[in-house]
Amino acid sequence: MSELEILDLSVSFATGGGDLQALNKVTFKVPEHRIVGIVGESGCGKSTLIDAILGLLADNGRIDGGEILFEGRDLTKLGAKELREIRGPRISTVFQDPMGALNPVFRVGRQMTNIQYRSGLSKREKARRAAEMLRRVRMPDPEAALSRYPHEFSGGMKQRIAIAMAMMMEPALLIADEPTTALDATLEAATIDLLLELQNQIGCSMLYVSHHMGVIAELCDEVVVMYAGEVVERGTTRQVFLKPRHPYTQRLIECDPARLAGRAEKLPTIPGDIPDLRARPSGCVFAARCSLREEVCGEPPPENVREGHMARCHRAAEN
Amino acid sequence: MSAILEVRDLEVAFRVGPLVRRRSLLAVAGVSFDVRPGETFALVGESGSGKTTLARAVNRLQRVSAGSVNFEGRRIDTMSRGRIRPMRQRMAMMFQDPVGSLSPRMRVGDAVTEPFRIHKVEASLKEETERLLSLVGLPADFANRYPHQLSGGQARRVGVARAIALRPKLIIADEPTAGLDVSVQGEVLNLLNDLRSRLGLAMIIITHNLSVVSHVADRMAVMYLGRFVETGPTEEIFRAPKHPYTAALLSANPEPDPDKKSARISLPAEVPSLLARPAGCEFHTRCPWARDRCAKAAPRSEGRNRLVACHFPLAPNASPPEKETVQ
Amino acid sequence: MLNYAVKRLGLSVVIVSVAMLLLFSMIYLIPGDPAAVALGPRATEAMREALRIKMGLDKPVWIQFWNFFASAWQGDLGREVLSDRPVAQVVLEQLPYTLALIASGIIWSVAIGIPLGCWAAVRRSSFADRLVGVLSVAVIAVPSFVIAIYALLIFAVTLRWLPAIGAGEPGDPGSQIVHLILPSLAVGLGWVGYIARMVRASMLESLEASHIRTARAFGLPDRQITYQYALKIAILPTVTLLGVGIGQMLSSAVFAEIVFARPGVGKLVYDAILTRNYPLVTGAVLVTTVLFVLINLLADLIVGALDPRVRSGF
Amino acid sequence: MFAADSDAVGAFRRIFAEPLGGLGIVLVVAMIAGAVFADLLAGADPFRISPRDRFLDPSLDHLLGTDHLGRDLFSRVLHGGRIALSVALFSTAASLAIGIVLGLIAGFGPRWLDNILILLFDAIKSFPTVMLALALVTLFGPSLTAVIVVVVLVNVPGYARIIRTQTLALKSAEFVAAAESMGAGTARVLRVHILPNVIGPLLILASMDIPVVIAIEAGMSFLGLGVRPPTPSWGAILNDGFTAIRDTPWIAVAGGLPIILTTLGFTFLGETLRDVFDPRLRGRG
Repeated sequence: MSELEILDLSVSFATGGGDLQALNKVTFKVPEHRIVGIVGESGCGKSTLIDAILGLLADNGRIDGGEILFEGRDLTKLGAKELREIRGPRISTVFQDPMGALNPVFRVGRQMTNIQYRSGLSKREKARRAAEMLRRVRMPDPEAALSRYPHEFSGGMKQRIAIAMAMMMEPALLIADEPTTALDATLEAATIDLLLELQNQIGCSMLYVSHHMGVIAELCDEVVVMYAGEVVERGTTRQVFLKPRHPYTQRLIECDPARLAGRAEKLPTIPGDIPDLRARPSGCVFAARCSLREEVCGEPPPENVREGHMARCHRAAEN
Repeated sequence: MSAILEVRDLEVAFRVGPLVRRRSLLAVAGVSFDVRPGETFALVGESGSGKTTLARAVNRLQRVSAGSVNFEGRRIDTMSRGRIRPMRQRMAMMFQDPVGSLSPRMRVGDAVTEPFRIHKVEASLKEETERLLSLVGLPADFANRYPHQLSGGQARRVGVARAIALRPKLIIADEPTAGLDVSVQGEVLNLLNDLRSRLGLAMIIITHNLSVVSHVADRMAVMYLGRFVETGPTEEIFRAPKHPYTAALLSANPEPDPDKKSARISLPAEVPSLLARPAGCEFHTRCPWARDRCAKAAPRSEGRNRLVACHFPLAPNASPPEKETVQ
Repeated sequence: MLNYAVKRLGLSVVIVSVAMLLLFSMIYLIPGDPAAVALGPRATEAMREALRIKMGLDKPVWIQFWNFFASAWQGDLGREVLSDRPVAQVVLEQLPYTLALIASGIIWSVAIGIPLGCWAAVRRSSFADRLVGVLSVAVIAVPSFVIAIYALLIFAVTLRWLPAIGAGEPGDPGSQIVHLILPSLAVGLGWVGYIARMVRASMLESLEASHIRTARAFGLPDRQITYQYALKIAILPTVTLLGVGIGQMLSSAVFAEIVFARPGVGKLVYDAILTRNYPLVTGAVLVTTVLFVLINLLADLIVGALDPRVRSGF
Repeated sequence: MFAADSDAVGAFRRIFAEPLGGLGIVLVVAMIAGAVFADLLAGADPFRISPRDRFLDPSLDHLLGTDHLGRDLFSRVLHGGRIALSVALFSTAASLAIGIVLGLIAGFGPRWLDNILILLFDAIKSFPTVMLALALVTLFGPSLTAVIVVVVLVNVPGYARIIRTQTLALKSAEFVAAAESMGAGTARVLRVHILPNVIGPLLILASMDIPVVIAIEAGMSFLGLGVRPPTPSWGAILNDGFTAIRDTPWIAVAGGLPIILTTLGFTFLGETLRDVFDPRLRGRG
C-alpha cells in the first residue's frame, strides 16, 4: 500500500513570456515506511513538486491535471481548510534553508507550541512535548532552548529544531527538501543519521529530495530521477544506480566527481542547457543534450517498464 | 624547482565585539606551505575553517598579522599598497559566487579586459576579448552580455577568462565549483586543468568539496579552526588519511553506489567557536578517537612531505571505536 | 534589552548635543551682531553693549557655547525679549496643543493606514489594491498646507460644517475635539498613505519569507500566519517610519496651527519670527528637536522590544 | 545606470504603458512648458499692479481672475512655476552632488570618519524640517538662497545615508574584492565598480523628492519666508488667497491647484520610474 501516489501531475506557471510548464505528467509512489529519493539538477522541478504536494504553489501556478493521492484522498481536489488539516499533522516538511525556516521574532518554544494547536493539549503539556522532541534531536539543554530566539542558534542547530518540529507531529509522510545542502559535510552525516533514526521510531514514509547522488544512494530505497519537470527514470536504488537505463541518469552518475577515485584527465560533463520550459520540445526533453540522439527522439518517448524499473526513453529497451 | 609562493607561519587576526569588550580571534592561526610553478595546491575545509581568509591574506586583500608571504622570491606581506599593485598582474584571484564576482553593470567584454585597463597594458581590447572568450570556450558575442544574463557555468568561465587575462603565474580560485550543477562542475574543472597545462600556471584551489580536490590537486592541506591538520600529496591522503578529521571529511562524501554502504564517520557536536578554542588538540571535542592526552597537549605537525597534527595518526582504513550507547 | 535601551539613550544624548552645537554655530555664524539684530535699529550703542554683556557675547566662543550648552541641558533656554519670561516656560505652555494635534493625527492615520495596508497586501494586484496604491501616493504627494487650506475652504468657509479657527473653549472637550478635526486631517491625511504603503510593502515582503512557508507547511491557519507571524515583522519598519514621520508631522503642525489660528509651538515660533523674538525661536526649535529625538528613541525601543535581532545586534 | 541606450525607448514606452506614468508625464510636461513659455502663454505682465482691477472674477481676460493688487493671477501662476522648477532642479542637483560625495566617503572611508558623518547626518535630521527652515530664515533673512540651503540640508543626510548603506553593502561584495585583487585603486573601484551600482536607486529616489522640494519652496513662501514679494511664487499666491479666503476663495484655489497638480505629476512619474527601473525600492519611505 502506498502512502503517497502521484499520477500524471502537470503544473504550469503563468509568466510574462507565456505559460511555463514546470511539471509534465509526473508519476511515482511513496510506499509505506519507505524512503523515496528525488534527484535532479537545478530546474528539474523538485521544488515545484513539493509545493504542489503541500498545496503551496505560488499565485501564478496552477495544476493542469493529474492526481496527488494521499491516504486515499486526492489532494488536488481538497479545499484550503482540508489541506491545512493534512499539512503538519499528516505530512510534515523539513526545508532546505535552516536560517530562514524559523520566524525570527518568536521564541523557539512558542513556534513549537503554536504548531500543536490542533492537539488539544494544555499549554504546559505542549511545551513538555516540544522539549522532549528537542531532547530527541540531541539539542543540548532543551528547556532553555525553548525560550531562545532562532538567531541564537547555529545553522546545524536550527536544522535540528526544524527536524524536531516536523517529527513532533508524528506525520505519516515526511518531506525532506535538501535538508543538508546548507550544512557542512561533517554535520550532514549526523543530520541524516538523525532523520533515519526518527523515521524508524515514528514509522513514517519519507520523500527525500536532493541533488547529491551519494546521499540518495546511501539513504533511499527507491529513486525518482527528474529532468526538466519530467520523471525520466524510476526504480529501486540498486536498479537506478547500478543499471541506469536513461541516458541522463547514466551521464549524471558518471559526472559525480565522488565516483572517480583517481585523478581523471578529462571529467565527464553534460554539454548544453535544459530546454526552455515555456516551449517544451514535443519529443524527448533530454534529446538536445543526449549523445545517443536519433530521429525517433523527436517523438514523445514511451514509459518503458521492466521489473518495476521505468525509463522514459526510446532506447530504454536496449538497456 | 623553487617555489613560486612561500607562506610561513601566517596568522590573520580579527577584532570582534563591541568597543569595550573587543576581543581578538585568530581566523588563520599559523600555517606554512609552498606552491611550486605548474602545481595545483588545494586548501580544504568547512565553513569557518579560515580557508578563504587565508587565500585573501595571500592575495593581500586581508592584512596579515604575523608570518610572511613570499611571491616570486619577494616578500609581499609587508609591501606598500602602491608596490603590491603591479604584483597583482601575476597573481589572479577568482571568487566564490560566479555571477556575484562580476560587476553587475559591466558587460562581459569590459569585465574580461578590466585588468588591461587597470594596469594600463597596451593591447587591442577587442582582440583580447575575443582571444580570452575563445580560450574559455565562450562565443565572441557573449562580450555584449551583462552578468545577470549568464548561467552559473558561463559566468564562471568569464571569471576564468578575466583571471588569465594578463597571463598570471598563480591563480587562487575560491570554491570554483560552488553553486554549479554536477554536470557543469566537470566543465569548469576541465577548463582549469586544461589552462594549467597549456599556460603553465600554478593554482591554489579552495574548496569544501573533497571530490573536486582529487581531480585537480597535486597536493592538499586540510584546515580546521585556522590550522592545517594534515598536508601532503592528494593521492596519498585520499588513499590513507591519517588525521581523524580528514578521514571524517573523506567519508562524508559517499559515492553514488548503493552497494558501498559507506562507513560514514559521524562527527558529534558543533564546531567550536574561534573565540573559545578547545585546549589540547583543538579537534578533540569532535574526534571519535579522542583519548585523555588529546584534551591536554596540543599535537605538533610531524613529518616531512606529509604533515599530520595528531597524537595518534590513523592506520589505513581505520574505523571509529564503538561508542557505548547511552539511551 | 536594558543594555540596548541604555546604549540607544546614550546615542540620543549625543545626537541632541551635536544638534545643539549646530544650532549654536548657526547663531554664532550670523553675519552681524546678535544684540543689534535682537534690539532692532532704534537701539543705542549703550543698550547693545549692555545686552551683549547680558548674553555673554563678550566672552570667547567656546565659553559662550559651553554656557549655552550647560544651561540648555538644565532646561534654561534664556528669556524671551517681549515679556522677559523664561523661554522654556513659554514653549512648554504651548506644547500640549501641538502634541494633541500630532497625537490625533497619528491615531487616526494609524487606525486607518495599518488595516488598509494589510487589506491591500492580502488582495495583492486586485483593483482594490491598485486603488489604495494610487490614493496613498496622491495623499502623500499633496503638501499638508494645501490640504489645510482646501479643507478650510471646503468644510469651514463653504459648507460651514466645522469651525475655522481656534482650539475650542477651554474646559469643553467636545468643542476642543470639533476644533481638532480639520487641523488633524491636514496633519494626518498624508500619513494614512505613508503607513498604508509601508505596511503593504513590508507585509508582502514578510509573507514571502521562507519561515512563512514553514508555518504554512505546518498547517497554521491563514489568519494566524497573516496577523501574527507576518504582521509582527511587517510592523517594525512602520514603527521606525512613524518615529521619523513625527518630525514631518511637527512641520505640518506649524502650517495647521497658522492656517487654523490654533495655539501651539508652530504658531508661537511664527509669531516670534515676525516680532524678532529670537531667543524664543531658538528655544522652540531646540524643544521640538529634543521631542523629535525622544520620539525616535521611543520608536527604536519599541522595535527593539519586538525584534530580538535588533537588541542583540546593536 | 539605466542600462543601455537601446533600452531607453523601451523604458519610455513602459512608463507610458502605466496609466499613472502617462498622467504623470502629461502633468510634468504641462508644468514645464507653462514655466518655460510663461511669457508667451500668459500675455499679461505678472508684476503689473492695476488698482482698478482688484479681486476680479475669472474671465477671458484674466483666466484665473486678479489678486488684491489687480495682478493677473494666471500669469503669476505660470511664472510661479519657474521659481518652483528652478529651485527644485538646482537644490536637488546640489543635494545629489554633496550627498554622493559624503556618502562615498562615509561608506568607503575610515570607520571614525563614517561615525562622525553619521552623527552629523542624524543631528541635522533631528531638526523638524520647518523648524530648521524657521531657524535659518530667522538668522539669514527670507530669500531664495535660504530656501535652497534648507532643501540641501534636509536632503543631503538622506541621500548620503543611502549611498553609504549601499556602498557598505558593496564594499564586501565579491566583484569589488575581485577588482581590488586585480590591482584597481580606490578611485577606480569607487568610480567604475561602486558608483554605477549605487547611483540608479538614488536618482529614482531623488526624482521622487522633487515634489517634496516644490512643497518646501511653496510652504516657505506661504509663510513669507521664501521668495520675496513681488516675485510670483505659488506659496505666496496661496497666502494671498488665504488672507482673502472668505471673500475671494478662487485665489486660494488658484494658488493651491498648481501645487497639487505638479506634486501629483512628479510623484506619479517618480513612482512609475521606480517600478519600471528598480522594483526593489518599492515601499521605501
